[in-house]
Amino acid sequence: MEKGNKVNPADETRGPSKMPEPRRVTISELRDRLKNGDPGVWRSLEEIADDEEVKAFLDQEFPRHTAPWMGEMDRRQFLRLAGASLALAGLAGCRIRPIKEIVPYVKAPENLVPGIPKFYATALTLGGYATGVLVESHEGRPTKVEGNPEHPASLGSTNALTQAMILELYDPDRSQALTRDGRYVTPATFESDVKARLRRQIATGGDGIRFLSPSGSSPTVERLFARLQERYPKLRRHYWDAVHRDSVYEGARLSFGRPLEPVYRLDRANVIVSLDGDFLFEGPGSVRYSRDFADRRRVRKNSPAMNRLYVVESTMSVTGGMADHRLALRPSEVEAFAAALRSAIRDGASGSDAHGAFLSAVAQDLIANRGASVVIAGESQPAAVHALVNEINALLGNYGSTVQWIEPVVNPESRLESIRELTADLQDGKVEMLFILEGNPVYDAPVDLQFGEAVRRAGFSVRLGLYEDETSARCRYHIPMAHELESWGDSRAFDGTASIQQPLIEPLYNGVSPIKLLAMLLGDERSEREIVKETWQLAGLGGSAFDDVWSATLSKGVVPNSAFVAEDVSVSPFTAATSRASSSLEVRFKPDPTVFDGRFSNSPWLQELPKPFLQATWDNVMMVSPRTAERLGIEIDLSAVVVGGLAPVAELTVGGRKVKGPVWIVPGHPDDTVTVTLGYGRELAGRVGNGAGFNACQIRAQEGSWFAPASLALTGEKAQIALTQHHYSMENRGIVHEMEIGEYGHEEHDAAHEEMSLYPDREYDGNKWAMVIDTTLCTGCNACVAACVAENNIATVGKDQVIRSREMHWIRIDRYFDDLDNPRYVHVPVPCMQCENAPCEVVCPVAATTHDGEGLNMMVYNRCVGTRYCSNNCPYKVRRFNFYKYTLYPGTWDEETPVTKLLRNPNVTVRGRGVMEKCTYCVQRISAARRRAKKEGRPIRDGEVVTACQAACPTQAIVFGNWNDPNARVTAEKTEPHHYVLMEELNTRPRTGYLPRFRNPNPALKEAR
Amino acid sequence: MAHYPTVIEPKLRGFTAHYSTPEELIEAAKKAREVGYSRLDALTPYAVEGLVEVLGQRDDRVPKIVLTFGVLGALGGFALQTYVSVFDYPMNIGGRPNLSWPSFIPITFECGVLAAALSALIGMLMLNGLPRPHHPVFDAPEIERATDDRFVLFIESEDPQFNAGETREFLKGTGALSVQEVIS
Amino acid sequence: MSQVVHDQEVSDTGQEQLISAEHSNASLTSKIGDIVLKQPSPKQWFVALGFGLIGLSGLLVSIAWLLYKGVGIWGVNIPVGWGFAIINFVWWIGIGHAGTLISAILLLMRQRWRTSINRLAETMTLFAVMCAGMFPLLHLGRPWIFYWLFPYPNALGLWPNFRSPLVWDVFAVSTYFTVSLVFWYVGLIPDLASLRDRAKKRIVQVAMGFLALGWRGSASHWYRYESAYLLLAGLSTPLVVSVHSIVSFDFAVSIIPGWHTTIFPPYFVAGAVYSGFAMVLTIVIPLRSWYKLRDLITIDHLDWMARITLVTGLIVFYGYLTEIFYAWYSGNVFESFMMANRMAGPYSPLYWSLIFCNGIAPQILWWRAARRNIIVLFAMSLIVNIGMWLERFIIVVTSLHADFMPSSWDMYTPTFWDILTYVGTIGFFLTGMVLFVRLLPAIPIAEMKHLLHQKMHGHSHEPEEAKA
Amino acid sequence: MPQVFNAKSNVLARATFLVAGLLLVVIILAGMYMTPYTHRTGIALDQPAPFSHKHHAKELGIDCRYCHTGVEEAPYAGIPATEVCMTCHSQIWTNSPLLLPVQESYLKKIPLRWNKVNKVPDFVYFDHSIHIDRGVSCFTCHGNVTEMNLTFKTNAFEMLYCLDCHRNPEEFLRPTDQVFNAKYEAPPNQNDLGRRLMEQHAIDTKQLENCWVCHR
Repeated sequence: MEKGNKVNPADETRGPSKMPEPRRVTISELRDRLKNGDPGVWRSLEEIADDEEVKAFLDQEFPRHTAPWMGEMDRRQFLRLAGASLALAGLAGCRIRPIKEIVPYVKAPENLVPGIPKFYATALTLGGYATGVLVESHEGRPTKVEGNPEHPASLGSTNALTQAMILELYDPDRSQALTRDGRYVTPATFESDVKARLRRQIATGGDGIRFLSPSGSSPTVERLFARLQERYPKLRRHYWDAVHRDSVYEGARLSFGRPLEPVYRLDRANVIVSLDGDFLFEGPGSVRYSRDFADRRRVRKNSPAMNRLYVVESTMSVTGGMADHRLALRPSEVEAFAAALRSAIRDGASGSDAHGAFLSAVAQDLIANRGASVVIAGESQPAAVHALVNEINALLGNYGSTVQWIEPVVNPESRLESIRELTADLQDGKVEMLFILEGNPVYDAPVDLQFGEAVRRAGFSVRLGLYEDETSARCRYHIPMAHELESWGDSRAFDGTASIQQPLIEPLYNGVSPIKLLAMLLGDERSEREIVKETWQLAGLGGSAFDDVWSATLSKGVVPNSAFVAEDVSVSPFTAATSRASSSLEVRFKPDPTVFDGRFSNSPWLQELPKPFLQATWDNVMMVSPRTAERLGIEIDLSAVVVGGLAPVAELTVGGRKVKGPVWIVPGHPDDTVTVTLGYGRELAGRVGNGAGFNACQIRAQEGSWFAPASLALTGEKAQIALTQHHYSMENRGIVHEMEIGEYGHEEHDAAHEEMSLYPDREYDGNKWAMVIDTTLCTGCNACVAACVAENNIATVGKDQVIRSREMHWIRIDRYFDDLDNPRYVHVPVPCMQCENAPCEVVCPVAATTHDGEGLNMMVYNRCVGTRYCSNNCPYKVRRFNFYKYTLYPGTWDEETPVTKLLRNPNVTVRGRGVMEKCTYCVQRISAARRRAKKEGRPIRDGEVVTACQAACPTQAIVFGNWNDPNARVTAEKTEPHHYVLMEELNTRPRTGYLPRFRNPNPALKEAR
Repeated sequence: MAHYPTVIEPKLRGFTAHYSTPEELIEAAKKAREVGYSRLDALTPYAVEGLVEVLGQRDDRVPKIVLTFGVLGALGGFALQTYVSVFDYPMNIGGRPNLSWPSFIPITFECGVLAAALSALIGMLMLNGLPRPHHPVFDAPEIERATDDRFVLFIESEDPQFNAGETREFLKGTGALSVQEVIS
Repeated sequence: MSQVVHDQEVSDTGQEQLISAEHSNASLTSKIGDIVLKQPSPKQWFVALGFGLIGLSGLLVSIAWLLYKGVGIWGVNIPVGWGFAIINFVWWIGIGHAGTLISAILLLMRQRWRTSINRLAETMTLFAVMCAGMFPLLHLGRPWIFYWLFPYPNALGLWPNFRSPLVWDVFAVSTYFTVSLVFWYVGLIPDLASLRDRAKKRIVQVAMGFLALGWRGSASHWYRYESAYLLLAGLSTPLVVSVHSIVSFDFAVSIIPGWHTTIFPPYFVAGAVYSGFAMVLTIVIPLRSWYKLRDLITIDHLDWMARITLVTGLIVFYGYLTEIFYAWYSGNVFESFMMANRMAGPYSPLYWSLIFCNGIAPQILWWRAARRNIIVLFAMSLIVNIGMWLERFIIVVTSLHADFMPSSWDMYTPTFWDILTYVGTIGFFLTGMVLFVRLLPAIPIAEMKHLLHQKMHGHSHEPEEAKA
Repeated sequence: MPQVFNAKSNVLARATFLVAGLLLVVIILAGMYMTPYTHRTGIALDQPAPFSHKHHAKELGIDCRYCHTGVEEAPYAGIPATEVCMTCHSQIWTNSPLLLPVQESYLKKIPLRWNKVNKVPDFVYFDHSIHIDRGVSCFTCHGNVTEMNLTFKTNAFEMLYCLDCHRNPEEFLRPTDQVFNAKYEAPPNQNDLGRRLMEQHAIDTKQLENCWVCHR
């Protein structure tokens, strides 16, 4: 049997814990670390044990810096050192039962019990803003990211990107050695070179030294820079983020005279108005905002009320999809709307313009909710809009209640200004030493700066990055950067709360953290850990009791009360005249919902995540509204029985610059607007990201870095995009029950008409697992999908296979809309329904899928022969089939990449070719909980088993538990008056149920929607 | 059915008489019986109705065998399914009861038919004493026409009434086309 | 032995001619026997064999590639988990039904016109079932553990799930194959004996002799033989019906709209006979001209088969109409969408050509002239074969590609390998048939003699019930 | 001439049929009873060092848990690290040639590479700790290792083997304090005892037969 199924849990998932790493610490030093039993260094414990062995292997097998790509080396390592986790070395043989080896430690690491996962608190950052996470580690292999409940930006949840960062850690395409002009050199070479040059800079006070980096919030990095500044007073720092927040800070300057950072308290808001702000999905704190937003929207017996959301936006965003009332405007029209809204609220002037009814309704609603309302402007809108919004919030007396202003968490300097100056200096040859830390400016800097060319002008350039990418190609030196999960550090969340980042594993690819690099430039020989620790000691953390507080902080993941305090602000009214809306077609830039600004281009998980509203994978497209499409003669029939992914290719021209890409129709998108997402068209992203999509940065100039006048013309070509959903109407099948809040409680759902079976019912005493999903709360953000992929070793299959409708996601988010021009969207997460009368089980010829005593619909992979009959007979089509050996690294069918094996969850079988698979309610977690409970001689507690999707969900729309437990949350949800199951008439008796999609429309706007 | 020793030293085994139509054969066979010959056999290219009755060799055991095995097969099939899904490893499959007998009907039926069919083949062969590639009568001259266009009556030397001279004469008397010695 | 070869169409004298008058027992033996023993094969035979072998090698290649890469090389996906493999399976198994039906049911009904074509039909059954049997095996994700579908004691303590129609299939198809094989072989024994006795070459004698089991046509043997043969026929008749009913359960037992229908068993059986007879025609028409058998497989035989084809065709068409009626009458949203989607959806062209092939075209057989026109008949048989394949395509694909969850709807498009595998099995089938014709008597000799005898003597020995 | 075969062939012909029939049965049965052989039960594999459980566990009376540390809390029982061996063998038998590999491993810090004796089949998730906790003794599955000079496997861990106990635990359970006791003798009333223990541990055989107890 194994022969057919080479990938078996033995040699795949119970893989080794050991990674090759260079010797970086002396045994004696590590011993000391052990002595003071610092929990912070738990991670290095078993590395200590094996350091010598690893070194032995490395030395005898490979010279250090000669392996361009260490996949092969990892594999050998893997085989030799397997067993440090008491697993079998994967000597997959063709013999019936080969003798396998078992390799114990030489010296057992303390406090590590093989087979028992450990969780460590750290933080992961995006755009400089931290999200606190707990990382699951099996024998030293980090395998899964969970949100940290203690952390304000997470509260236990994460978004899809955070989930995928664990894959980024293992990505075999990450750069793996230090190079000069593309050739491998030893770190020593680099060190002497750079130090010599720095010495020469002393004379000029470092006038020629420039640093360029994206937003960062690390106090330690700031401290090190301060120290550099002392030594080189004229040293200059520059910032660039493709997804920058210039307008936020500029708006604050206009309103308060200084750059400030807004923090919203949505849990206090009855009415929320968003002006092009996607606060539920993008930007700092979006996960937290989703939670607060949802808590005021959760319609239950005890609280049958919900907040109201108005969205005025220039694209189709996740937040827009949640709106009770939505107005789609061209980007440049939003400013006028904001101004009108301001005057409507200030002078009660009823809006006279096109959207008068809408506007005055919004204004009234806001006024009626003074202090309990909030208006949010998006970072893509100009400073004027932010200034206007700041004024509106002030007029509504929202400051202090729903809106707070704090000191900026990241440097508020204008990114556009900053990179403009740097480019100028480069062109004037003023830059002698250029350090580019992280980011990828050559790829995403404003195209008209021609930054790539400018970099070549630098006398000496160093790039620190995870990948040897477009930017590295233009620099003298490339230094592999350590992943956040590989290095010490610290960072702040959207509200200023600080976290210490601790490494979960020694750098896989000899990476160096920014801190380490800066320390080196300073000639500071200490370990990163010591430096970070020092930062906080100096910051006076815990005062005299520092050591205790420090360890506590590490284990908790949050620096106690480090959040910034709200500033008192007084708003100066916005007087400047508002700019006119342009009349032409406009292009709207947007960070991509999955690969963001391109930093995740090489992440197969994210590439294969269906983009909200598009359900497209592996590509970015030009989104237009149905009317615009009609005007341009684009023929895509979204109402077809099966909508194929064949998209017309168009050429988008902005300021004379052109880019070609597929066009797709998105109902609800504003007319005469084209939305393009950043992050695609990469050339040096890696095997996965290269060549996917088109590069929007090629038409993104300094002027209109968020939106600009443009023109669109069809080229006549067609391009195939990989959709995961091909039909968007529910066909009146009641898949989502849509209701208005007013209807709550009426026409109680009767459980009478259920006894429809000739057969007697099966009894489920003991645990009775069930799930309820609240469609009112689902924003369609895909966090659950990503979490499921990470937890269950789900394979990615590549664009080609997605086109052939073979994606493997166990939980998917179906999206339906009711109308092309003024659509209302609904999102339905669909995992396995775990039917009590499961149609799939009856038809399986080998009883590979059966029911257990707790009502779980079990799928036994190693029994499956692959008839696919179960999938045919599944009304919900939640089963997934391994048509090929999908465990091979995505996109490349010919080679296996062992390092990715280390990522796998050892408690979930890795499915081989020809096997059916599906959602299991995370049975491995249930099983673990059951064993724990049994040993403690008690029943499983409510909330003890949390499925991966449930844990990740930012809005906590998913509830899972024991239906037989009267006090369980799930039982309460099941008794909600409007609880329903999909296609009840089939009498499959699903265990997964749904709550209807409630809306809270403004009576004044009923007909207008 | 006739019994022949498999020891081989050439000796007279009997006489074969050839006829061109089944009717003549039947006539001859009738006569032979009347005269009192008992160890007779008739070899024909296709089934001739009424011949066995004349020779007194009618045997109706085949249908009984088939019926028995058919029933046994069906019962066995149902028993297997019941044992497996009720006693050996009962499983909750799609909420069906362990003994979901309606689902067991098709296989029960197939098992019955299979057993019956095989028993028909094997039963028929065994009763006919086949396979029997070697047989003395195959040594008779022209016997190959018995599977072509001749209808052959065979009187064995084992027959108590058998007498080389008389028997040949008798057969000639029945209007046979030819009478041959069977020496094997 | 006179070397008679008279091959002219028997003159169309009002009463039916199932064998031309000039034949004698000897002429029959020589004429049929010599195809195997003496006659050199006509060149068409080599051409046919050539095509067969090409197809066969195609089959081998596609199987090798399939086992190496996995079912991913086919067009199947989620939601359409079954594609060509199951379509072809049902198509072949359907064709496999004419054989046993002709031999068994017509034997019981004392339909004397069956005699000269039954051996060909039975052989066709055997090869068709082999082709059919290949597909369920190949379409498995892990074909190398197909034997898990059989109940046998094992160290896992596991058994198949007897509630699954696929397990019913395993039993039905293997039983059907075994019984057909037995039936075919029993019928062959006496003819093998006459070939043994006729053969000149030692090797042929041994081969035939071995297979003939020492048959010598002893009266008592003939008696038991006849009763066994009749019993087998009696067993096969319900078997034929059960097998295709069970095949239809693969669909009817599921819950998919378009599959979950009570009409399926009868209309699948009818369809099977329908396609089976069509295939017999497709094979017999060229064969009788190549081997000059117009006097043994007469125009009346063809006429009879055409009539059966027409009748079963009408039943099948009725099946289609009831499906439409159900969809409307049930008022079930899934059913009605399914039907509408068949008629107007992306696959509608296939649906309408199916209606033409199986519903409209066969009506021509109402006319005697058409039934007795070789060209028309041959064309008709091909159309029916195509039509029946389309029927299975429509049933499998259109039902699955848009079933319950609109979000999961998607298209199914076959790949090169789907097609090659299908063509390959046709090659296999052709090769098998061609070789059979050359190596074994294609027309039952003994039975023909029996028929001849009855013809001469005005069926003097015909039992009463036959006349009634 | 129809007489194609000689007299012997009659016997031959019939024999052929019988043999063919029997063969089928034989193959299936072989499949069943070959299993233990293919699992190499009762065969001691060669190991880097000839470790004797008999000597250590019986003659010296060292408890299982001294070396197999994880067994009570983790899925894996644990193979002792070299240092565990060296705790004693740095003092005794220091110059025994048998111990060279161990010392070498310790000094060179290169792990010993034992051949795995007991292995559950692939796709099976087995947790030692829960079995120990419910009173399943080491010796129930591993045989009486305290009598083995060189360690070998006593049971083929095929599914049926596991099911035997999962279906009728009462026949095997011990009081939890006897789990590590090699000298323990099952009492005559084992089944009553077993049933009592099952109640005490709330062991539900219905659940123990569920696929997902072992396969995930």
